[in-house]
Amino acid sequence: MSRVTLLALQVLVAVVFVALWYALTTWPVFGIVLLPPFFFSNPVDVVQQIVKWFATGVIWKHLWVTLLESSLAFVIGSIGGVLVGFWFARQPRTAAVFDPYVKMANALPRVVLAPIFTLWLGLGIWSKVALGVTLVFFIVFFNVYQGIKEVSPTVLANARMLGMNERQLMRHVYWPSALSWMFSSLHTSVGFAVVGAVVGEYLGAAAGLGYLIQQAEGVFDVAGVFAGMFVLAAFVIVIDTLVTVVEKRLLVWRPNVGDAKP
Amino acid sequence: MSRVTLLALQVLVAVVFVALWYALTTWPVFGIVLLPPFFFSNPVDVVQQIVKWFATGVIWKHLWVTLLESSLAFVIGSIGGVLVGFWFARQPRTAAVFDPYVKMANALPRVVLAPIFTLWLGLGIWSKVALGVTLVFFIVFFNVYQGIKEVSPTVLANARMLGMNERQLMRHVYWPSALSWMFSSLHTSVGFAVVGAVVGEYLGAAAGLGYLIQQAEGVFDVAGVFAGMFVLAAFVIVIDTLVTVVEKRLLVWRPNVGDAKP
Amino acid sequence: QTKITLAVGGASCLCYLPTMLAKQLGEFEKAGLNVEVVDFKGGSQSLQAVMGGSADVVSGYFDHTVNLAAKGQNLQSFVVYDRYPGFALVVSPKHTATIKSIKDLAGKKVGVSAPGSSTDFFLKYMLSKNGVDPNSIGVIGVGLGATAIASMEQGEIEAAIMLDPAITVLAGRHKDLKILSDTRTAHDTLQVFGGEYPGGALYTKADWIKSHEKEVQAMTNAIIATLKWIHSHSPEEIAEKMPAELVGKDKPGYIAALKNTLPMYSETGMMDPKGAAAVLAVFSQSSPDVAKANVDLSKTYTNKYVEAAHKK
Amino acid sequence: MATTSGTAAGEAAVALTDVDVAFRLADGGTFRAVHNATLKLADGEFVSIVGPTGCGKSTLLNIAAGLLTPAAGSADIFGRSLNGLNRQAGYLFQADALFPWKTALENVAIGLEVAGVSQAEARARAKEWLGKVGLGAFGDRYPHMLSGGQRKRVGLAQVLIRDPKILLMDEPFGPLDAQTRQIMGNLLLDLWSADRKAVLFVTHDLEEAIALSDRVVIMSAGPSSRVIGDWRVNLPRPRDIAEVKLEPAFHDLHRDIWQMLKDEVIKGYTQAEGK
Amino acid sequence: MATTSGTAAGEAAVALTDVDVAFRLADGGTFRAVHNATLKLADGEFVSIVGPTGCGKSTLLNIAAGLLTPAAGSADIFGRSLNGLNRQAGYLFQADALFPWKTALENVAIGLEVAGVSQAEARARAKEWLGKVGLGAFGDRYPHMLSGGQRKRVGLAQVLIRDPKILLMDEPFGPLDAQTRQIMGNLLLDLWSADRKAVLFVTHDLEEAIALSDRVVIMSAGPSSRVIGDWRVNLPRPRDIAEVKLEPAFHDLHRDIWQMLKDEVIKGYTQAEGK
Ligand SMILES: Nc1ncnc2c1ncn2[C@@H]1O[C@H](COP(=O)(O)OP(=O)(O)OP(=O)(O)O)[C@@H](O)[C@H]1O
Ligand SMILES: Nc1ncnc2c1ncn2[C@@H]1O[C@H](COP(=O)(O)OP(=O)(O)OP(=O)(O)O)[C@@H](O)[C@H]1O
Ligand SMILES: [Mg+2]
Ligand SMILES: [Mg+2]
Repeated sequence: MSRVTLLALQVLVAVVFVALWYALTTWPVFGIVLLPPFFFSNPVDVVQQIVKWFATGVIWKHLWVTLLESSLAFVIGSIGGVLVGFWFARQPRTAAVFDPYVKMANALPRVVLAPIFTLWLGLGIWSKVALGVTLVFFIVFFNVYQGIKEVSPTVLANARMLGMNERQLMRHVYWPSALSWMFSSLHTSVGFAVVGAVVGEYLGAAAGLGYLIQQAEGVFDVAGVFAGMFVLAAFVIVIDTLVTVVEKRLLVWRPNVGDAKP
Repeated sequence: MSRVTLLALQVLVAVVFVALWYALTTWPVFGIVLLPPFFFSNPVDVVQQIVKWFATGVIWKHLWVTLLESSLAFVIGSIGGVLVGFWFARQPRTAAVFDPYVKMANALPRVVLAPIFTLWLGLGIWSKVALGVTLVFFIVFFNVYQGIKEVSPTVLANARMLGMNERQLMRHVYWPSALSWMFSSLHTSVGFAVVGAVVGEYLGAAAGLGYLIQQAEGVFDVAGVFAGMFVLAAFVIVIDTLVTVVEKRLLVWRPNVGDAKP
Repeated sequence: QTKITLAVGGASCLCYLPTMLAKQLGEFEKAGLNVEVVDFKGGSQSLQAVMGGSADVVSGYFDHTVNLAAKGQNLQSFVVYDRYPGFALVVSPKHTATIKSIKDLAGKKVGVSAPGSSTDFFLKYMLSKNGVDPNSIGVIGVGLGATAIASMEQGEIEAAIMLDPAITVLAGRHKDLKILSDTRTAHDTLQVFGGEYPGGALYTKADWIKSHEKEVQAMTNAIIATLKWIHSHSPEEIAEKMPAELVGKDKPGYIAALKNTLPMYSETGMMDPKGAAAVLAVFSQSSPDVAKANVDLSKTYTNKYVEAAHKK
Repeated sequence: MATTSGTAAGEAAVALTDVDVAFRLADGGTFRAVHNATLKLADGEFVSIVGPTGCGKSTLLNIAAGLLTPAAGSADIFGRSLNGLNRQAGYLFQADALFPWKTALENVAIGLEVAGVSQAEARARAKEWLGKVGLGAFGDRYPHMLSGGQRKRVGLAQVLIRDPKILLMDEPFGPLDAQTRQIMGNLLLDLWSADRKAVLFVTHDLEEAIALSDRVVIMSAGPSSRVIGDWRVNLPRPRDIAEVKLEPAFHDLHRDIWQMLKDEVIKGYTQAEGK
Repeated sequence: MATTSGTAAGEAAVALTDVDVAFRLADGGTFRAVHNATLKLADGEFVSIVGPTGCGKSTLLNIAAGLLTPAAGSADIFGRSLNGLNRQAGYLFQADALFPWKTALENVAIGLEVAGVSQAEARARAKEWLGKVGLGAFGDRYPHMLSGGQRKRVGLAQVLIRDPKILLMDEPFGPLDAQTRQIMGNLLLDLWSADRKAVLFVTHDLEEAIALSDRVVIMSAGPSSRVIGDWRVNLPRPRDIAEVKLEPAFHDLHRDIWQMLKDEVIKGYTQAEGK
């Protein structure tokens, strides 16, 4: 499939989606409007709202705040996840002891933690970053941990026989081997970093996309809510694309997917 | 490390943690109480609260509701993630077309979706299940998708030469090969299923642990909030243990981790 | 018995006490109703539940009906149980020295429960009434619970609009807490709005009311009976009746807050037309959409059922 | 599965004509592994491919299996142009290709199960086959619990149990000791003579190649490798591998081919180094 | 890295005494692969291990490498009891063990880099080594882009470049053609004679074993395999592999060992099948 066809198909999907959305919010089917505009707004209003935001420029400030928060959450959470993942994988005893606690921590509803983050970190960006970190961290952590345990035993034995010490094993064996797991988790975490930031803003903030969304929700402006979510989604695609570019560069050594050559 | 030592160490960690918590909420360090009890309660109150819940039996109803919701979210989300993951992995064109949309969907803040779920699914358990599903699904999906792409090309070529059709490839090659990825993601998703359910309850419900927490929070009863979170965490460990048991059974074929034999 | 789902946006707020108490006293059952109360995180979520049809009636702030009338949605309140809104503009304990009056808030950061909520509108109205440009201040959503208290104690915001029990909790922790305006009292409410200002009410879609007159009447009766009960009992007796999870562990604190709040509960359940007008004025102040919409206030409430209840 | 039942007697089981294979390298360049290689394998014929390491033997087998599409030239199976996988071939890969999550027995049985044989019957026959390759007692081992030579034999049983019309074997006896090699070689010959499969057999052991085959094909050193020698082995059938090596004709042939091969390897060696 | 500089002349480089190895099976049972095996490798000695497939050759090498701890018996390296990894040994594994994420050049260079050699120097020397194994032009290929024999040779260079005191080699020349085998064998002999490493060499090619070694050790068929034969090769050094095979002493030795081996394989075959 060429790039052009692909893009065309992607656009087609979007068009069908928007058309359906428009139709279902506008025309009643058997007497009822399937997607009541009070809850689903309609594409025209949403687009108008987005255009207005960009035309007046108000969106930039909010986007920037959210971008900053998500990026920080993403970076801190991923680094933390990678480090702790490596640490656990290399210290099976520590891992065994802390294992239940990590799983407990992963299950805490983050929303409830918001007041504590506010108390510790204030109302600025850091309490939102913290919320994002608590989401990103666990996803990356579990994947890295698993990725390291999946290293081929033969390759590992070879590395050890070549005289690698722990640090070198990390760098030359565990790290590259865990990379594909890590990137798989990064794709999920990009999304969760943004979710964390937005939810944080939604729970209390002075700026950011979550703030915009909440403001719209408070006055029952569904078009505003949806507009916020679309801007957000577009924004995630951009970050995710960056992750993919990095991934492609770092994983040149792998056989191509289509490459059936045994 | 024997089971007994391990358990002892785990208990030790818990004891140290609780002791620290108690100390920091009770005695001031340089004139300030580092963890003000208004925000952090203290272990004694929390334990009392938990004991009371179990003694009076009020907790069971809430636990049952949350268990039901999380289990449903977990099962539906995982099955969905696995199915769509497989579908995408086997239909690279479809995958390419829908890829950006999946990533967009993953980035939507679920909290904002709560009213829509209420609209569609009512106030009962299903709107909470839906929230959990939207979290679990993506984690499982991304991991399964990746897991299938990681199948050894030689093994795949062999399977195809043995005459396997798509369905058989699924069953005999992709599925077993993706299992370890899947289980890694299931450990994360167990937590997220519960988070989804609890957040759903927290945003609006008549029962469940999230409801309990929300009630406690509303009256500034931090002990209640923490007690709720601990019950929740204990509960996740139980589900997670079940996942681990299943995992061990399904992955007997792998070399043991300690098994350095090349 | 007819089953009614009643949506509340944060049952622990004292502003909703009559609803919860009615349930506790069994007034709904007495009136022949089987009411299930579903608790939501906030007023707008509970409203959405009613709009979507998953709940029947909202127990929430009347101002939402005005706001939605501007959007062409027909919501109507049928019994008002709060005659004052119960908002207080509280100064952060860290900033008592610098913030002496509302005028000092110019250019500062002020917390509201959520941007776009009633507290937000109330703040903007107060500010412009006192000659401060609402756009000059930073509005921060801090919620109504522990987050609000944490941000106030941290001093990152100079002031916040708060509601009970949070106000009393904060006052308990800081004896010298400064409150710039307190609409839990008749005095400040009259001063700010020039009349009673409807806070909590039962409202729902106008067509639902038309098709469920019997149930609406029953609910009205229940609430009015509850209001009478409230004004004939002491705060201690009321607290005794409330469910433990809403009282929390700090019962004296709860009773103290209740004492502060008692005057706020309506005695009649009647809507004061001046109050409705005040609501519209507040909204028009900061929302151009509402100002433009030519809201017909008489459609947003009805006293028909309250009057019928009193005739009995 | 497209079965061509009406194959004319003279039609080649595998016919690779002037095939070219170019691999894309990581730096964007390409590497032409095989150039203008032509190889015909008649139905029922046993052909060995011998050549210096890295010359393209596995590549040719991959083409015949349909796993690799040549950049130029044609690949025909029983007279039909190969399009996608070669469904009539069984392929024993050079690398380890067992399913790590299946026991030895399951690995062998899977080929039959896939074809619709009931699980019970497939297992019974797999058990028999494991016995034939000397692993009767190892049925419930997972691959990582087997030695290199044992894994290879499981792979052998996995391919042979399906009884394919065309056999592609890439160094099937590599990690086996000389004695086991002979036993396996005889097993293969028995099987082949029973219903005359077409066999394409890659080996580094020239003696083995001669002892087993109807023809021995020599490839030139890579890159741009092609078939440069084609020797017919006119030794009587049926053969016993150990005995056939004692015949004088065997030795003459061995000497001739060896000479050619040796030159080729030396050439390849200097080429690869020099480039 | 613990270097034992003061090794007494007569001390064995590797001494396995009465080692037992039992593997735990998936069903909970155990499999005793090696039983009471004793093997001594003097410093500077070249010993080949030959035996039927699955007898336990790789297992013995794993013990010598410190990757496997025997259930009973002792493993000593230069007179010291082996505890953990054998840091003085280089090990060429039977299975593919290259780092898939490193190019051939990086794979070879890593052994030096790990030891602290600067990257530039490590690469330069790795380049040289790739040339020696005939892969000068393949430095920037990732392992999956190499043929089986090429991968093996990269592995060979990876181990040899580190110049370890003890070399453990598990079928290092398996997937190579006869000619390349000789070249690699001579390369190994040159290297060995330069500073007399201790070499433990597993092969299935008895000729190769004799041509290279000071001693050839035969293992019995598994399970409970042990060393049953130990033959000294009294051929003159230095040797050229092709030429040494022409000596009459070579042939006598070959015949003797072969006879023993053949019996052993047949035994192993029937044992495994019967059990
Ligand atoms: N994916 C690939 N990318 C680039 N080059 C490749 C790839 N696969 C194989 N080659 C090259 O093609 C040539 C032929 O490879 P092939 O595997 O067919 O060799 P072979 O004859 O089977 O060798 P061996 O006897 O060592 O197995 C080799 O030089 C190899 O380096
Ligand atoms: N992890 C394991 N679990 C159980 N049995 C094992 C395991 N590893 C090896 N074995 C068994 O131990 C025996 C010796 O294995 P080993 O790999 O040492 O054989 P080998 O002599 O190297 O054979 P080959 O020549 O085929 O490589 C074999 O029968 C094998 O099945
Ligand atoms: Mg090959
Ligand atoms: Mg071996």
